[in-house]
Amino acid sequence: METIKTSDIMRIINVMADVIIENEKPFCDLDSAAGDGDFGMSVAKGFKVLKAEWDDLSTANIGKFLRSCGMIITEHCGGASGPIWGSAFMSAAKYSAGKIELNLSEFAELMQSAVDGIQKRGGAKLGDKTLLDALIPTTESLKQSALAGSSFKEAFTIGARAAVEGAEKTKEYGATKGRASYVGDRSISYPDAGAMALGIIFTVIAEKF
Amino acid sequence: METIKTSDIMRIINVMADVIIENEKPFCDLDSAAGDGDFGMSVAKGFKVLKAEWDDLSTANIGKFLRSCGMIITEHCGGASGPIWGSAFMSAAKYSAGKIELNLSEFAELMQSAVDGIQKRGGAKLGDKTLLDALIPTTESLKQSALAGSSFKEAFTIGARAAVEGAEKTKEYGATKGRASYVGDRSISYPDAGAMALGIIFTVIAEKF
Amino acid sequence: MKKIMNKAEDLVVEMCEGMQKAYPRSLVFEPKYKIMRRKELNKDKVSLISGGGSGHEPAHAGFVGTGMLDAAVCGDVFASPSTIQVYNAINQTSSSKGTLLIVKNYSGDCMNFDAAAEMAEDDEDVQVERVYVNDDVAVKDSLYTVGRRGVAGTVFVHKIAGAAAEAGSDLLAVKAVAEKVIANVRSMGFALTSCTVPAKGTPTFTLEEDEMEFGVGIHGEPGIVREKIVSADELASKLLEKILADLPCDQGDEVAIMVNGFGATPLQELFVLNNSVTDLLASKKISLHRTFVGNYMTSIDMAGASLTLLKLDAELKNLLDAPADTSALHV
Amino acid sequence: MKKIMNKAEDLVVEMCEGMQKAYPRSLVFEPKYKIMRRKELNKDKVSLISGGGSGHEPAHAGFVGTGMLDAAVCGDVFASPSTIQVYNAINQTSSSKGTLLIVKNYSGDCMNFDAAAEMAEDDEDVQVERVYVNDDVAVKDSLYTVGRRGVAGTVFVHKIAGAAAEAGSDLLAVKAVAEKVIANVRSMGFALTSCTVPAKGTPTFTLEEDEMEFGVGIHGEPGIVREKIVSADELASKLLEKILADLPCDQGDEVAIMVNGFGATPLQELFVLNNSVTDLLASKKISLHRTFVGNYMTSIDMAGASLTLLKLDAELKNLLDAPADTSALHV
Ligand SMILES: Nc1ncnc2c1ncn2[C@@H]1O[C@H](COP(=O)(O)OP(=O)(O)O)[C@@H](O)[C@H]1O
Ligand SMILES: Nc1ncnc2c1ncn2[C@@H]1O[C@H](COP(=O)(O)OP(=O)(O)O)[C@@H](O)[C@H]1O
Ligand SMILES: [Mg+2]
Ligand SMILES: [Mg+2]
Ligand SMILES: [Mg+2]
Ligand SMILES: [Mg+2]
Repeated sequence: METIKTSDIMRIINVMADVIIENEKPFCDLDSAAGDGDFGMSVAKGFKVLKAEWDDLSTANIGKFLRSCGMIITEHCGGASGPIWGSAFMSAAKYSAGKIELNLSEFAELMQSAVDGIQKRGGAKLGDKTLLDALIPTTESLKQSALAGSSFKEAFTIGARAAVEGAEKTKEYGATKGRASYVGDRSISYPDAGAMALGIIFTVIAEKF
Repeated sequence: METIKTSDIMRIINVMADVIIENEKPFCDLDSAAGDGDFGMSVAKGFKVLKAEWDDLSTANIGKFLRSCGMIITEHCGGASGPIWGSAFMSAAKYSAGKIELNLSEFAELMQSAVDGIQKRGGAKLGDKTLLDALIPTTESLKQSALAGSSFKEAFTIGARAAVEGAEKTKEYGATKGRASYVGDRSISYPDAGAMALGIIFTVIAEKF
Repeated sequence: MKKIMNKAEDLVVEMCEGMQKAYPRSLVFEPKYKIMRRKELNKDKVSLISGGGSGHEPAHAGFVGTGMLDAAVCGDVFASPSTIQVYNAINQTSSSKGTLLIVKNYSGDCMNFDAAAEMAEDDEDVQVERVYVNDDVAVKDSLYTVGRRGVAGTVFVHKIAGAAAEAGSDLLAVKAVAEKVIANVRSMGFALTSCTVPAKGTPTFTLEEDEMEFGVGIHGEPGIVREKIVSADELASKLLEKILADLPCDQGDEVAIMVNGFGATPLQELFVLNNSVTDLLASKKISLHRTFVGNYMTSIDMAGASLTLLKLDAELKNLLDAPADTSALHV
Repeated sequence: MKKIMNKAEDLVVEMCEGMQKAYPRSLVFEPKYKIMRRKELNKDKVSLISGGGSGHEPAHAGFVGTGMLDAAVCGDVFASPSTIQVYNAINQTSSSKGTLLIVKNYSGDCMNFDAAAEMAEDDEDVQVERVYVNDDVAVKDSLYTVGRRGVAGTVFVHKIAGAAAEAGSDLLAVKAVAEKVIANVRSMGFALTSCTVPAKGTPTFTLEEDEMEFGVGIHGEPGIVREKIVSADELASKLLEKILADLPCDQGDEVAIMVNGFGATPLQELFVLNNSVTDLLASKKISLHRTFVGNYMTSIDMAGASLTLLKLDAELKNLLDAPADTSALHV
């Protein structure tokens, strides 16, 4: 059965970091419509530190690697993004503690634990107009792909599409979580910045995998 | 010999007030180029009060009338304009104390005393880029007209032209008095607001006389 | 973007250093975790920590000092400080009486301050309580939302909880009086211009020459409605109406108010607004105990202002009037 | 024009009323002559009066209080108060020790304060002295000009003369120490935007997005040169260079500084500028005794700032450190 190794996870996170850093400004713009315009900066900040300290990250196993990423993200991502992305990584790290490879089904469970971590910290659910509206559909799609016996490449491509669709749908929701909630119905017709960002990140990860 | 009476002086001051009030904004604009943009407002403020209290002004004689104008102007014109215009009126009032008519030569002397009052208060001289650069030429022109035996109407027309020419010339001076002095040579090519205003005021007075 | 700055990424640290250097007798700044704290800490009083994104100066570092905060944790512009920053602030100012975190109700701040409190409580001997300020009546407060935002009313929480802590109250008593302030304080704001986040370099939104945003927060979020600009008197009555609808005041009730500028609005205009507000309160026979006019909780370089009203009882009045000696507020 | 106001012609009075209503315990405002004065006057100390055009808030009314001014006379926006206004302020605050007028060196202010002093001295029993503050090094000081303008350095004159008066010095001693401050204080400012005079409604000048005016005053006058915007560090060094060229300071000299905002520049940027200035002074081994950062002498809603440097000796240091309790400055 196809599995991915610690080094594959490292490559994925590396692509993720690059996409986030390249898109710092566009991600800020996404947050300007109904948020406070700093989303791109907040996430990029942590991922820049991650890249800078890349060589010092633990590579002993997937769990240790994700945990060392999570510590940096928690410390250096600003705003809501620090605890959200930090808890996602820390929670995924817990799931993958000691593991050096994952099959697709396990990878989907790792994503599910990231979702759980975010929900435990921030209390949002599907439809609250947060990045969960992209992350949960991707996770569900990965689980389906695992059941269908797809390859990682196929699963990532379909999973990214689910994120993009989920993000698009946030345009229709009045926000309840995060700053977009403060403008009430005026946030309708603007998508959620975090969800849109995940759509873009997952798409590039799938392309480069 | 042609003379003007208290009522003529009152008509002249009334026209002066109307011109100043009508030109509040343009006079401010003149002061914006190298000054602080408030000249129109400063003078208009006093002359609006003058108009409002017109019926209460003393009309016993020219001196008393000008003195009651001077008191209002000193109190209500803002900025430099209060003491400048106020001292002009108070000084002219002193010259005309008890008088109920003036011939052209006496009128020119009254203007001279206004010049003296302004110079005593503010210390400026011809060429300092102030309203004196319009007022002094007018006063000199009135003295010449008196010697030449001109009518008031003729004298006012030529006197107004002298004010306009004097004001135009202030474009060439770097300012030394007033706020224009703070921008140094950058005030060159802009005329002095007070001098330009006197040119306009005297022109209308001459037309309506 | 026209700002007095060097590089955007250095702005927060340079600003904090510049502040500490202005008040070297009373403040210490710790750049690694961007913590501004009192030079002399009293280990036998409840420690008060607040903070949040930067861009609200003088909040919160300007309220560090006798009778108010012990430390302020500074995030990046409009971004909550991280969990690790807050955790370090708790450790650096720990006291025998415990620590109260005064958090403005934003998901980012709540998540970071919560996580930091959990981390600190996992260590031994540290007792950490939290209050969440949510005074902004522009935002609907319901079960289905994250609730109202915390804005300028937070300064009243700093002041009153700070006075209680200074007076020797224990942690639960300080928390209780902070919650009493929160229950009795409401704010409403409007913007005449957008702010410009330094790292972004362009305004977050744009308004026509005759437009204002009514119901804005302090992070450049658009408000609840875009309207034509109205006079100071009308502004005062719109603001007060919104506040009193949520926090009814009767004749004879005593209040304190804060007319707070958002950064680019001069004191001249704030005093004009205060004149209108004060006259309105007098006409409603609401008794005005104390007034604050100035820039307390800003939104970078936004033109606009907010009105905060705090309903007082004898306890709150005493604590509001108690001495405070900070760089931005002096009683 | 985007301003919180009612009618432009009512602005100054509404602003002053709004200020007095914020500080009813310490201030009295007399609307006929627009005089803001202390509620409790001490008839046995030298009376200090300042004032000038409005639009510089908190100057000057914000400095009325213990240890600083007894009265501030408020002109219209950017226009000197009238002779009659100043004359009435002298009468309303007359003391057995006489009165010192602190005048910013502008022809309008000088003429009106001079004429008022002459009027008051024509009455019996009133002794009135005047000092003219001229700290702005942007302007050339020569026999052929009206001399330098008075700008933010005026606040140091208020503070130090105020402390001397409060300590019981006689009129000539208070005047002498005020003149010592004037001899040792210099300022330099720059604008990032023009201000808008309320009655006019449009900006006095316009700047491109990458331009600043260097050497501006506090009345929206254009500066001495229009330049490209530079970093905070470069601004600090340009300002300081201009000041030190006129007021040389050696290693070990002690100074106080004021980083003053012009109205629309937020505290955030002023602290960044202060950081740059403070580092520069340290590198020159000039010793910094006390720092003031904030909006003290504004130019309505102009974005920009000025730097003021005051060279100190033991006497000035003591008086600068003496207590002051006013709405805008607290020591
Ligand atoms: N409670 C939450 N749970 C999950 N995601 C959230 C939550 N609140 C906000 N977010 C996500 O965070 C993004 C905003 O991040 P950021 O701009 O860094 O935070 P802030 O709101 O503090 O400025 C939103 O677009 C949203 O996707
Ligand atoms: N010392 C002076 N003597 C005569 N006129 C003067 C003097 N100083 C200024 N002025 C005149 O006053 C005008 C400016 O008036 P105003 O704008 O009211 O005063 P301010 O300079 O206080 O804003 C100038 O244009 C000039 O003509
Ligand atoms: Mg954001
Ligand atoms: Mg002028
Ligand atoms: Mg944010
Ligand atoms: Mg003026």
